[in-house]
Amino acid sequence: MPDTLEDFRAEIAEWIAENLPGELRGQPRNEDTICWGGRNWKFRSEAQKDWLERCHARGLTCPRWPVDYGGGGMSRDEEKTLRAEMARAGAPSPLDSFGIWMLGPALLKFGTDEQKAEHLPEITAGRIRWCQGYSEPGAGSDLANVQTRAEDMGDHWLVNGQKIWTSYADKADKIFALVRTDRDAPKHLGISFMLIDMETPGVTTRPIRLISGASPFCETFFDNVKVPKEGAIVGEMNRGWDVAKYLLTHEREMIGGGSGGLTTGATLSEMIGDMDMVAGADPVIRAQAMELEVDSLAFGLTMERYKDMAESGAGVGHASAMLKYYGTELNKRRQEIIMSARGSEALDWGEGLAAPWLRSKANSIEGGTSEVMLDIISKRVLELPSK
Amino acid sequence: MPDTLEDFRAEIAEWIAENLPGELRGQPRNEDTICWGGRNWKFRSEAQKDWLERCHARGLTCPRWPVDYGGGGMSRDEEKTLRAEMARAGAPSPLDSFGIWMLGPALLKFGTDEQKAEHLPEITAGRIRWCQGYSEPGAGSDLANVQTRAEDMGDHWLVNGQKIWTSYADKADKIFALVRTDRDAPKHLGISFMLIDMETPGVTTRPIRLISGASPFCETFFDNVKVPKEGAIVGEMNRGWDVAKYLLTHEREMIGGGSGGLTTGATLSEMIGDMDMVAGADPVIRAQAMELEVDSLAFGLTMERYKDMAESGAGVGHASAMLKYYGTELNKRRQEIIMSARGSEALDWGEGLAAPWLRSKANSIEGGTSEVMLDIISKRVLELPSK
Amino acid sequence: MLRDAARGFLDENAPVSALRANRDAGQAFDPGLWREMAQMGWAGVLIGEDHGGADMGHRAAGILAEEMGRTLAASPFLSSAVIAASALRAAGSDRLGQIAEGAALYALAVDEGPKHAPDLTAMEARPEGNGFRLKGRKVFVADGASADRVLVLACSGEGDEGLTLFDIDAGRAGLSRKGADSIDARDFATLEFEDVEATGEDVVGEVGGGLAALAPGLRAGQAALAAELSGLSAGISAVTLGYLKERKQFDRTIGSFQALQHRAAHLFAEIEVTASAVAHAGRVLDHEPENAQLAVSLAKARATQTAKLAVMEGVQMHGGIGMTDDYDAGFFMKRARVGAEWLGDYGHHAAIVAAARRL
Amino acid sequence: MLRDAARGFLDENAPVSALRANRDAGQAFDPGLWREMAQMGWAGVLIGEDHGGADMGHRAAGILAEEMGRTLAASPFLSSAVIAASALRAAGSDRLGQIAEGAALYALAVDEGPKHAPDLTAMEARPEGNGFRLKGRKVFVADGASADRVLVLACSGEGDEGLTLFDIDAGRAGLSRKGADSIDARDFATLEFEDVEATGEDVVGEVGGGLAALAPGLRAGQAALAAELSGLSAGISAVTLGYLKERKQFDRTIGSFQALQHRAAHLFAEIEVTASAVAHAGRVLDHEPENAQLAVSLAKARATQTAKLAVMEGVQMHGGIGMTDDYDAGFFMKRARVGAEWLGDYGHHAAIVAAARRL
Repeated sequence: MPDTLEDFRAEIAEWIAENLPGELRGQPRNEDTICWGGRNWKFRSEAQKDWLERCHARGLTCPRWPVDYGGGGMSRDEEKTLRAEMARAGAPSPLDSFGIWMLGPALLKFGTDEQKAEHLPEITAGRIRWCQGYSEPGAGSDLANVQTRAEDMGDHWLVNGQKIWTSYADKADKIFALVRTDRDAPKHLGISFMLIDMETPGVTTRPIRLISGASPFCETFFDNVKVPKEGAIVGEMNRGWDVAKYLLTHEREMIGGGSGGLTTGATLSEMIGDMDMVAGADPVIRAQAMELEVDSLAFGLTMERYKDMAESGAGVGHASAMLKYYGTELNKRRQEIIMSARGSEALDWGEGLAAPWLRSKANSIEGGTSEVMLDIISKRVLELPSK
Repeated sequence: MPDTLEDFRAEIAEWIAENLPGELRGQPRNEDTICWGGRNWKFRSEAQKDWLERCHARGLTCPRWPVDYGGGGMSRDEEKTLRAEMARAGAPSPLDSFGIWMLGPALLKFGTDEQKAEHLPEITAGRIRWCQGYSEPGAGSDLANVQTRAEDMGDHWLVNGQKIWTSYADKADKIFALVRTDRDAPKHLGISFMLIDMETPGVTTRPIRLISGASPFCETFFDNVKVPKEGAIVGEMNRGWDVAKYLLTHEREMIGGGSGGLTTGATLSEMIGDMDMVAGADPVIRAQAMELEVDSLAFGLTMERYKDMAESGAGVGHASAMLKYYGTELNKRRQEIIMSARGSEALDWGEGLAAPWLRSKANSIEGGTSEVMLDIISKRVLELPSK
Repeated sequence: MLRDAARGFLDENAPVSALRANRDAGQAFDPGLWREMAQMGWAGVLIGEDHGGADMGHRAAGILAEEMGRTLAASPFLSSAVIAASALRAAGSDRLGQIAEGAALYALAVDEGPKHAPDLTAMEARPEGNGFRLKGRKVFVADGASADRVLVLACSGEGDEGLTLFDIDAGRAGLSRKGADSIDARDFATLEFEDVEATGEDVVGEVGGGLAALAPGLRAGQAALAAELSGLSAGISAVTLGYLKERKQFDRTIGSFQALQHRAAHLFAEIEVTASAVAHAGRVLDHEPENAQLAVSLAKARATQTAKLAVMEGVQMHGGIGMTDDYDAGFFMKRARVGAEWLGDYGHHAAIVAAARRL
Repeated sequence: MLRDAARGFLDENAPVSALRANRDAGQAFDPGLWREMAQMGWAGVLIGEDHGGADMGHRAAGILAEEMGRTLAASPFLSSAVIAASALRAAGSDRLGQIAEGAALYALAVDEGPKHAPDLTAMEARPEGNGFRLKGRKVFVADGASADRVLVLACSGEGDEGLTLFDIDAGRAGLSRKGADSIDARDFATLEFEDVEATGEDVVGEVGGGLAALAPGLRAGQAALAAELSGLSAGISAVTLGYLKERKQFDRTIGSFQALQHRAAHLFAEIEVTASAVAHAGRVLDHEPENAQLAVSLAKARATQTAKLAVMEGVQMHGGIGMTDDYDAGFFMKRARVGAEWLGDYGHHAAIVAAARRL
């Protein structure tokens, strides 16, 4: 371990300079360049493959995970430094996955040593791609309303039911899912957090078409799926809700902050083009764009402020629901204004403006609706009474 | 009675031409010109007195009330024609009063013959000025939360308690008030609609100063007030809530529609002045003013449409809550925009802009808050469930 | 009565699922449906009886458009039966009979940029011999790819008075049309004019009087489009209210959550206020057409905003299901956006209102 | 720590009731309170130690202003300790010591019309002999009636470069002051200059460099005013939340109504987002003052809007009681409106942000 953060920074900068393939430097982050990994992953290029392998060997795919599982064993400050240097070098993320974002943290907190040893190295190496199975048709924001059930058949669980909004389920190797293991218990009890291989007979997926077009979302069906009991459940039996709640926070930060999201990085001005040209002297669009810009800049500062608070250990707690709420509503406004400013040309699918506009409408639904976020703020942060 | 509406129109136009004192013609409607009547009323001019007496003699102070009580005995269409002719001639209302707007309708629907004979002629002649005592400190929107109590003392009621928001209580001769006559009954029962003379010992008033300055509102205190039982209660004992509910509709229409309100009649453009001068090239104020103007014009058309619907007998029912909600919120927006457009000059009390701006904030509170209106719409009009 | 009849017909013959079927089949509208509409007199709603029309007036046309908006019924109604019929009627054209029959399909080619701005028309109408040569590009032409004839505004001289409106055959040499991949799955096309010939007979109204000739058609179209958007708002709102009353979450009907109730109530208010402006625009067009622009622009501005609110609340209140293509909410959202831009957006019409009110 | 100390002091010595007492007594602020503030180093918060200041910087000044906003504490802090101190410090004035002591009270006389527009200054500074004669009117001068000295911007030549900033004694011959009947019960005055004499020694910065000389003061004032409005929003919001938790209606605590909860939660979000912009503006002023205008305007724009929402929700959620003068909500509402206009309104600052972002 280097003695000081500055030594670490120098060391990592040098490592990046030596190991980052030139063609990856500064490439835009989008569906065509992201590396998701997994059994069936086809690398976009040799460079992508090399970069993943080198980063994995150096512990950079999961910098703060223990070294034993292929992580980097870094401190919070070291990870921050690493990210800053990666950004400075224009280096792409070597690996993205729900395993890194969601399952890993859950296993590190709730998993047995055997579970950690089995799954974490596969995640850090990008060998297994996970997807998440929480939502069910008819449940909506009420995630605890789990109808997919797992019956105890002695040596295995027999799983039947359906999940919805499982991103990339058609491309994933395994799924971590909430299933009901006790049908008589109260709603939030009786749920377990279960790991299931997507290749198990009886598991099928169907992509969901959104109003904005094709999407990574799927429906996932479980039809008499036999799951071996050994290591199937993470955390306590029937206490899967605790695990899920812990992870929801992660998901929220991801969507609200856009850290895992795909953004073009274009400014509003770039998206609108010459305001005088497109909107003429229209004070309505102009005023909306001005207001949006003011709010967006201030929201960006708020993201930073909250990140600093979180990193300084001050803790932001439930107030992070505010970031999810405000950030997603802001993006909806942004997309509306772009559509409005670009007028009729934006109404052709081919212009590429309509799909992100329509897709943005889901921002305030997925990962906890705006209504749920406002409930959380009013009850947990403002401590308004329920009666 | 004239044979046709056109005969009636000609007749009434001629009557107005002959009887309306010239100096009253076209005078603005404001606190200095309104005729409220009452025991202590001081007429602003001989003309005001003459006009009231002539109109009363002709049944025009309460055109649709029975002739026996000093009303005009007119049909709905005749009244409409009368109002049109009065407006055409620039004639002021001969008499305004809560007796006409509120108590009269209540007595006509719920009163005994004795009560009608005692009170209605005094109202139509402008000899008694009434005020309304519903709200109590701490009750707010929950009007049924009546704490003022009337104890049965055999030949009289003993009234103790306090009312708030009693407009012009310091100038009124009598009050119609909600009092609790059964303390053991459920909240909405056990309330009676009581008539009390303000000169009774124990009744005192105190004007309320608003954030916008002096106001006609008062607090009214009842301290061991003895009210003779004879004719004191309108409608059934302990069913005063029915009477109050009936009257609330009247009040709402008055405030939402502004028919009884004092309006300058100035357009937004007149209030703002030259937009280029005051707001310069500011697209924000300009856009807000444009949006307000669009919404105001459309709301005006909606008022007309609802009035037509009501007059055609189609009935608007609870949807009238929408008029109260939308109209008052619109006025708040209007006042905000005027203040904003007029900039620092509007911040001096002397300019006369700040008081109506601040006063407008009460519009969405008095006569049923916007929140109560939205509740009514969602439950009664949209029939959204309560569970 | 007209409304009830229209609603009954459209619920049965043109529900949202019909639009979906059109889209999936790649067709902008169903010609069979349009024939039936024409038989009911809808194609001739604004055409005099002397030309075989039903002559029911603009308020009636608005009621039909509102009902079409409610189910998102796709048809050439606005382009042909409203816009073209109104412009050609004012000009005394002899093609009204064909429109009333539903036989002639028209498109209005006016926009050249991303925003509606007829007075900035740059397309050339170069005088040549006894006629003109049209050269330039028109975009966002509703029903442009499927129309038989096109009303096109072009520059035949200098300044405002240099604009002329032509009524030409869509098959004329030099005119090429390219359908857009429109988000609302209807027919919006780009038209390229490469020295297209036009004669004096093709002129609608006077040479140099194009804006005046266009005005009756534009106003009528804007009012009917406002009505369509008003109906669309009522349509998605009804769907949403139905969902609020059925759907259960956290062991409660979601319509019982007060925060949603207040938003639904607010939306109701906006829809009611817009409906007044729409009805008023139709009546003013019927009784005082020359003074109708304020009323029409008021209606279009209001309807645009209300539809936007209605579809956004509709999707959000439906939650995830509202985002899926299997569900209807998206169709309302897309149509609302197209309707917002077509024939002038919110700012365009609000500016007309503001100017009329000296703001 | 600074925040806690300030809050403790202000809660005890300058609650809203103190502002009410000032108003009822017809005084704009309490000189005794200001002396105590000065003794704590607040008057010298932006003045170097060499002049007896505490030199704590703009973020610290913002924290003090936020806390003052929370209780609506009335004092000459912004005019003297922030605006004048910043402008005079940049110009190397020798009057800083008096400001740091709290002895010299300053006012900034810049506006001439209903909107803040320093670059449109028309007031005359006519060269005469070795000096100038000032002639014209300044309006909306904060602390203008009570100040000892006035910073005044006037036109000494042609164009933007013709503006000069003067620092003159408020008692100078020809200068008359008339206090406004301001809705927030503070000192806003109209100043009439009738050929007031000014010498070269009165010039702050360079002749013709008035806008540059004023800039540090304006930016600092705008940032601190934004902080005050941010604190005001938090203040009225805290009062409102307390009411929501106490008040019962329809047999329920009104804070349990979901519609109010969601609005309170939304307000919380707006307040948090504004607080970020305010903190950022203070930090940028401390570290990169020459590049601070975007950050400052962002803070002022946000704070203006948030305060407006906070006071409107505050009054509405309190219901009738919130409308009475006996209650504090009205004081917050009036101060928010005055703060919205002072030193540039929302549109003024949003336009600066938009221009910086090429919108």
